[in-house]
Amino acid sequence: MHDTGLPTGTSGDLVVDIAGLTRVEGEGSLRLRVRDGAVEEAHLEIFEAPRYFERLVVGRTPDEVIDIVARICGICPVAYQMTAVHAFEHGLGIPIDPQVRALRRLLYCGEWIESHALHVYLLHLPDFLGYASALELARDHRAAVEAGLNLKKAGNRIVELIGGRAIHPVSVRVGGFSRTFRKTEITSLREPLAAALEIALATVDLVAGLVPPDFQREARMVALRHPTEYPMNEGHIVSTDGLDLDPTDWTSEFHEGQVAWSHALQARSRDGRPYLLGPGSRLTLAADQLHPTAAAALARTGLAGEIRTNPYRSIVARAIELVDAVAEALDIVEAYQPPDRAATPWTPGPGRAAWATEAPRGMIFHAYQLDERGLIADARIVPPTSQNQAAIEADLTIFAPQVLGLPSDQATHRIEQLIRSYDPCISCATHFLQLHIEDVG
Amino acid sequence: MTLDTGRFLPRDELEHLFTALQADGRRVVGPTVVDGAVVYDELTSPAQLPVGWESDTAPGKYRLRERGGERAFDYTIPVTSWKRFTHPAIVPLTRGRRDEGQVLVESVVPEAPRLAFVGVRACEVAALAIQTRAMRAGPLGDADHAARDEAALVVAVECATSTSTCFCTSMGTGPEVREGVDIVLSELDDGYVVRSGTPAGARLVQGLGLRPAAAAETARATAQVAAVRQAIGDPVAAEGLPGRLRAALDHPRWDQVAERCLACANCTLVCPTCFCTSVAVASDLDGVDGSTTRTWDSCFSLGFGRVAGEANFRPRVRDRYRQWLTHKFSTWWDQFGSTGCVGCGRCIAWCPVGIDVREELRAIAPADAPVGPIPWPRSPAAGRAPASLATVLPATHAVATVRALAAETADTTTLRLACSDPAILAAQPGQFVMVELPAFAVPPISISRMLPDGLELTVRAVGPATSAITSLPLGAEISLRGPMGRGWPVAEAYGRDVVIVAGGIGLAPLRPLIDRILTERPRFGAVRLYLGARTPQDRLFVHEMHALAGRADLQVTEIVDRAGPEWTGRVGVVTQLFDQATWNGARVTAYVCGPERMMQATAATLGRLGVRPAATWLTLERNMACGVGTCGHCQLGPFFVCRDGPVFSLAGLGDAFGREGL
Amino acid sequence: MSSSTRALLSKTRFAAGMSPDVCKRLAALAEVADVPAGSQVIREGEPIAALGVVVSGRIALRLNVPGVGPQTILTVDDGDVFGWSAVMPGSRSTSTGTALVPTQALMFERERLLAAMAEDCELASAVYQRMLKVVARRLAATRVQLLDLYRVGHAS
Amino acid sequence: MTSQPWAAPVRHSPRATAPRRPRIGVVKFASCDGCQLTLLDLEDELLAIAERVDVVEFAEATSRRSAGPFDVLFVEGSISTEEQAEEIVRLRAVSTRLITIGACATAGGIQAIRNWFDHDAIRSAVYPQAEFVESLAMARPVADFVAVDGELRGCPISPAQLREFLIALVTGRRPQLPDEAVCLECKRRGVVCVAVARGVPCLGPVTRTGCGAICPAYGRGCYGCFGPREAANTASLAAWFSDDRSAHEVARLFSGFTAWSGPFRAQIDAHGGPPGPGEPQRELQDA
Repeated sequence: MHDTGLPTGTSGDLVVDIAGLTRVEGEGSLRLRVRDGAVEEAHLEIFEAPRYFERLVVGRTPDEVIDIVARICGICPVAYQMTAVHAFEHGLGIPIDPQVRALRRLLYCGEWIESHALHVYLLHLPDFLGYASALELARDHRAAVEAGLNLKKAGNRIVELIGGRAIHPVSVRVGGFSRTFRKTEITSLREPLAAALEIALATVDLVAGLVPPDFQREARMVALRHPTEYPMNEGHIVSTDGLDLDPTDWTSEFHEGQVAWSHALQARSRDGRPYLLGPGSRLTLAADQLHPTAAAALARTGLAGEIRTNPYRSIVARAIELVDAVAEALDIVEAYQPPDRAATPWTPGPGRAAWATEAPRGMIFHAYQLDERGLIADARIVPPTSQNQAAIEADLTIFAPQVLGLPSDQATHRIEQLIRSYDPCISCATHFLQLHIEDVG
Repeated sequence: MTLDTGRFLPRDELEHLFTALQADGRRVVGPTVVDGAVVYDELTSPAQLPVGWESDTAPGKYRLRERGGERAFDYTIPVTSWKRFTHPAIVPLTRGRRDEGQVLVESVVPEAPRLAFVGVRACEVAALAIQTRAMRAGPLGDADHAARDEAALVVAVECATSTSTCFCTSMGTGPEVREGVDIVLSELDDGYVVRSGTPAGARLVQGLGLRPAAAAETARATAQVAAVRQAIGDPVAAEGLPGRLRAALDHPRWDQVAERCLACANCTLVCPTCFCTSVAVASDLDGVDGSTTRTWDSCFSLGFGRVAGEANFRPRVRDRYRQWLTHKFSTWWDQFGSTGCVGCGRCIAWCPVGIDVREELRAIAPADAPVGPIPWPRSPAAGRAPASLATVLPATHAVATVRALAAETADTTTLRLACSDPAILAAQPGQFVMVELPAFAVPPISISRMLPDGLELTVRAVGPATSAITSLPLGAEISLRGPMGRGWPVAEAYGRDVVIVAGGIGLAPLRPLIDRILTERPRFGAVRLYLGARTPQDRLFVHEMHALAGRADLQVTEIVDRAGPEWTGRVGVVTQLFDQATWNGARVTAYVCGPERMMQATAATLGRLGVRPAATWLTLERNMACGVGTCGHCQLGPFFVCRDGPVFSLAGLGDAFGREGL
Repeated sequence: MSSSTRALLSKTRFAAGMSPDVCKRLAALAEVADVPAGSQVIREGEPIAALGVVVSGRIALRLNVPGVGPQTILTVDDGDVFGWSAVMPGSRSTSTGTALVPTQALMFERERLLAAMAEDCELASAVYQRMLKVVARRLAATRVQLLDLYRVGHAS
Repeated sequence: MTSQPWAAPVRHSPRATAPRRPRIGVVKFASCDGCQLTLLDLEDELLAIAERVDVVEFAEATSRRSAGPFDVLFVEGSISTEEQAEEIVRLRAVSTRLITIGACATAGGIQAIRNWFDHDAIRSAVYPQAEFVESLAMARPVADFVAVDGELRGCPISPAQLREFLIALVTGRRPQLPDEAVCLECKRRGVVCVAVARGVPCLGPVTRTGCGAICPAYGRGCYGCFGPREAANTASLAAWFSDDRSAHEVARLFSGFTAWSGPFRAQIDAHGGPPGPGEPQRELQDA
């Protein structure tokens, strides 16, 4: 499908047209303008049928919002629920039982494990080994794919137990959860997680051995940072160039703009600079907070530096975070003591509720205005992928020239692989990716 | 065995009773507070009892209140009923394997835990007994229920409180506990008056080494329950209710209650006596390993009355509500000789829109309403074939092998099966078998011929299961359970003329009857066979029937609903073959099988010709899922079609035949 | 030929219960028709010449269904009637009647029959009674046929 | 066909002759990807199923693409742009069986709430330059555009029901997808009814079963993500809710992920429309 039918081999004015990028969540398209072998402009075109969530939540109660925003993304619903629930609790000053917070983090770990295992084994790994899909990969490497599926399943087990189901869980409520959990329920996770930890560690060795395309660049990286834990539910917004921001103040540094070629709003710094979110950024900015087991695994790979400069190494970063999430989940399971009550009672009221958390794909920001009745008057939801868009375009501008000389299918594959390495959650932001390289030189 | 005189168990020694029960090798199940309600769950100590809690119920409302004090049983009826333990929501039925044409299906042997039910109220004691009668009424009885029922020990508690939804007094089931329990407790502020009702109970109580209860204590216990009776009063006029309900099948109130009823099935699921279930099928990806599971179902779900070809006997909510209410309070008497309602009031409290069964009964069958005319006989026996035709009990899952196949029509195939199972080989004309291919639903199929070494089934492919059965290759095996039901009463026609009317596939169940009549030909007078079919292409056993037509001792005429010019035979409806007949109806015994509406037309015509209803035999189709009268699907008024039928006499069915939505 | 028509008529179901007198007067109006298999006795939409009573044989009453061809909706056998609309003033045949086998029928020429019935009330009521029965029976049958009962349901 | 002398069967069982592996496609429209992700969440069966069917189109999982034909096409998402309206018609033409999966495809999804409101107002509220954004005035279920052969309900669909559907597909039996109320599953699980015991409003009695009664089991009322069941008597339930609730609160209860489905929509309309940005547009309610 990737053959353009156009003459190849003739230099310079090569035109490559790609039918579509696959193994990303959703669909979008990419347009490159090339002049004299240099990429003039790279546009990530995003044609998601808009669903207007910012308006759908208007008039709703905070608890309704938690159910609704999950539907923005079936791959990372917990990220949306966590960001919203923390925002409301912070905005309305609702204290949270430490065990409830621990369960929230356990739930989030579950989603990280599920999402990262999905991306590493089902979406990204086939690129490195030259397969069209994990299903085909399984014909030659069944054990590896099965291991990945078991790892993924362990993540789903957590979300199913605490949330009721793996996708769009139902238990997260403002103030806590809709029910309490007996210790025996939580400890039932011990065994699957112990097995998952073995797989996660093996995954690190597997992906660290993969040979990435040669590509170096210094990106401006942004992530949350927490004094005592690896960034997930909370933290300050920090960057590789010294930014340090309260998570509720996202808007003071960043802003969302719209571009003609996209249905997704593009976020940049107010000075127009793009920034990169995700596993690479978190490892670069918070590696010192990794769980010891994960820190050791990272050290073994000796790839901390490359993870920062070569986006193709993001698969290693995800593997490290898999170890971290599984190890943390195990610790939480061991330490769990049932809270006295499922949720802190609270009364609806007016105010501003904002928060940022770390979705598997990177920082996610929500801000809500609550009216006198405590209903949503206005909302701002900024998913990771719309923040990463500009950075991805920037990287493509640098990277594309390296592959323009290659036969079209190889060029395409390299570029697809690069875009995949950001794990764009296109269903949060975008649809169907199509690469046109238009040479105007 | 009635109860002995009481002994006294001090409150702080209740622990000892638990210990004694556990020492008896039993897990204790009793009341405890979960999620804001009292439920029955496994208990390890009396500390888990709902001490100091009382509950309030009203239509659609249940609230638990902390009232303090040390009494553990002042709550009223909890949402859970004991059927969760005697008749669990999900029970494995069979495991099956189908590999390279070889089939093995076996029943899953029930495992019955040794339980002690603590805190069983009078109405629940009655419910356990009623359900036991229901689950043992069939030709087989329900092995799983029997095992669980027998393994349980019952420690009852006499009610000291009541709530607005209680009406055990009207149904004659409480509040006093008089019999049918191993032990009964009456809770007083400082302890319990303990009486035993069985040797097992007596042994346990003896082991506690208790002093006899003082007269004052016994008196307080008696006064306490008497006060409860007083408080409840007599909200339902139960006397004569079965008859009044039977006479009210067309009451306008059914439509009014259907406007409020959600058909959500909660009333039936919380009911301690409702026993209806459905069978779910599961299999692996290759359809090699299959299993069937029995789950709680309800006459309120649409699928409950659905039969092959998507026809449904209870499409409207009105029909479903009427089925439930009349079954509980009326036809239950016909089926099991008792009320189906014990007056626990769960269906009132746990109805999401607060429909009050007592109110509906007052509106539909008030005390002063006329009783008759009774639309069907009080006892199903009247509808059954004579006792001489005792059902052969379906033994196990027999294996049969496909020896030959004949395509009868575009969608109907006759399978000739070799089978050595003695029960199946002893099948009577008109009986059916449950046909199981692992991974597929299990349809009831009438036997279309008995053979010395097997049988024939004539199957119309109307769904995946029947398609799979009719597509079996030669040599393939299937599993049969049967024979089920009551067949054609052949002896009824000795010395009389015989009229056989068949419509479409209805000829299949009549074929073994024809075979039998021919082997005993001299015992019968004139034998006339009237065959109807949709088109010439839809006729069954064409060669065979032509051969029969050639016989001097048999009259065979056929007719089709419609035909092209190539057809030189008769065209019209089957009744036109005999509606102007001159034979003497009084001498005739008639056997009829076909679509229900066709049988109605036939029955009417036969009646005009003087054939007596008691001599007119029909076979009905309903949703027969278990075949032995325990799943409840195939109910028709007072009858279980699978067990009391499928063959009925017109007289036996009475007004139940052809009544819409029944 | 009156005596033979009378003999034929009297043994038909149609004449059952008819007083010998009336039977005689009716038979006097009849003519015997021997219809070879395949030939038509009435035609859909055409004026009816005569009322027919089948003595022996079988006649198919058919409607032509565009695209499908002629469909037999009813067959009439010994003692049954065809062309009943003959006794209705100025009406036409509602179907086409074709003999499926060599058929013998008694034919009552329409004008003569109507004239006779106008004269003879006893005869008229005997004929009309029987016509009403025939029509009622066919209506009842048609209702059941309409339900197309054998189409659905019943796996066995 | 009159009865033949005893002969070999005309038809063959699925296992007697190995059938061609069915060509399966998975496509999406306006949705969150959660329902197609459920396929990948069948961790234990995924590879075994993949060996028994031919997954020819599933952009989220494989780079192999196909425009059809499909023996079975799973369609996720609601139709909310012109392009989608055209694409679904094309897909219907190349699909033997078209199965809609999830609340968006079967009922319009949460985004169908906008169907009650002024589209342009919503669009310009989210996008500074609304002219760049194209979408239809309403988000609607697939069945509003093409014939649908089957549906898996839910937001998201249930893995158990998807597993049952796929096993039934490859073994040739009818999938068991009951249309009864959530209450049956809830009571089978032994969950205490949150509506009766705690007065929590619950749509379970009028909602199609299949989820496993998750919400009541987790202490919440059912919010109807599987949509209305057969004979859903929403009028009676709404009347019961109205005893201690304002009309707006009653409408809110039905304004979930299947709000646009008939029986729920009827109660939303009867109680003043769903909560949302501004006043509901009356004329839209009859659409």
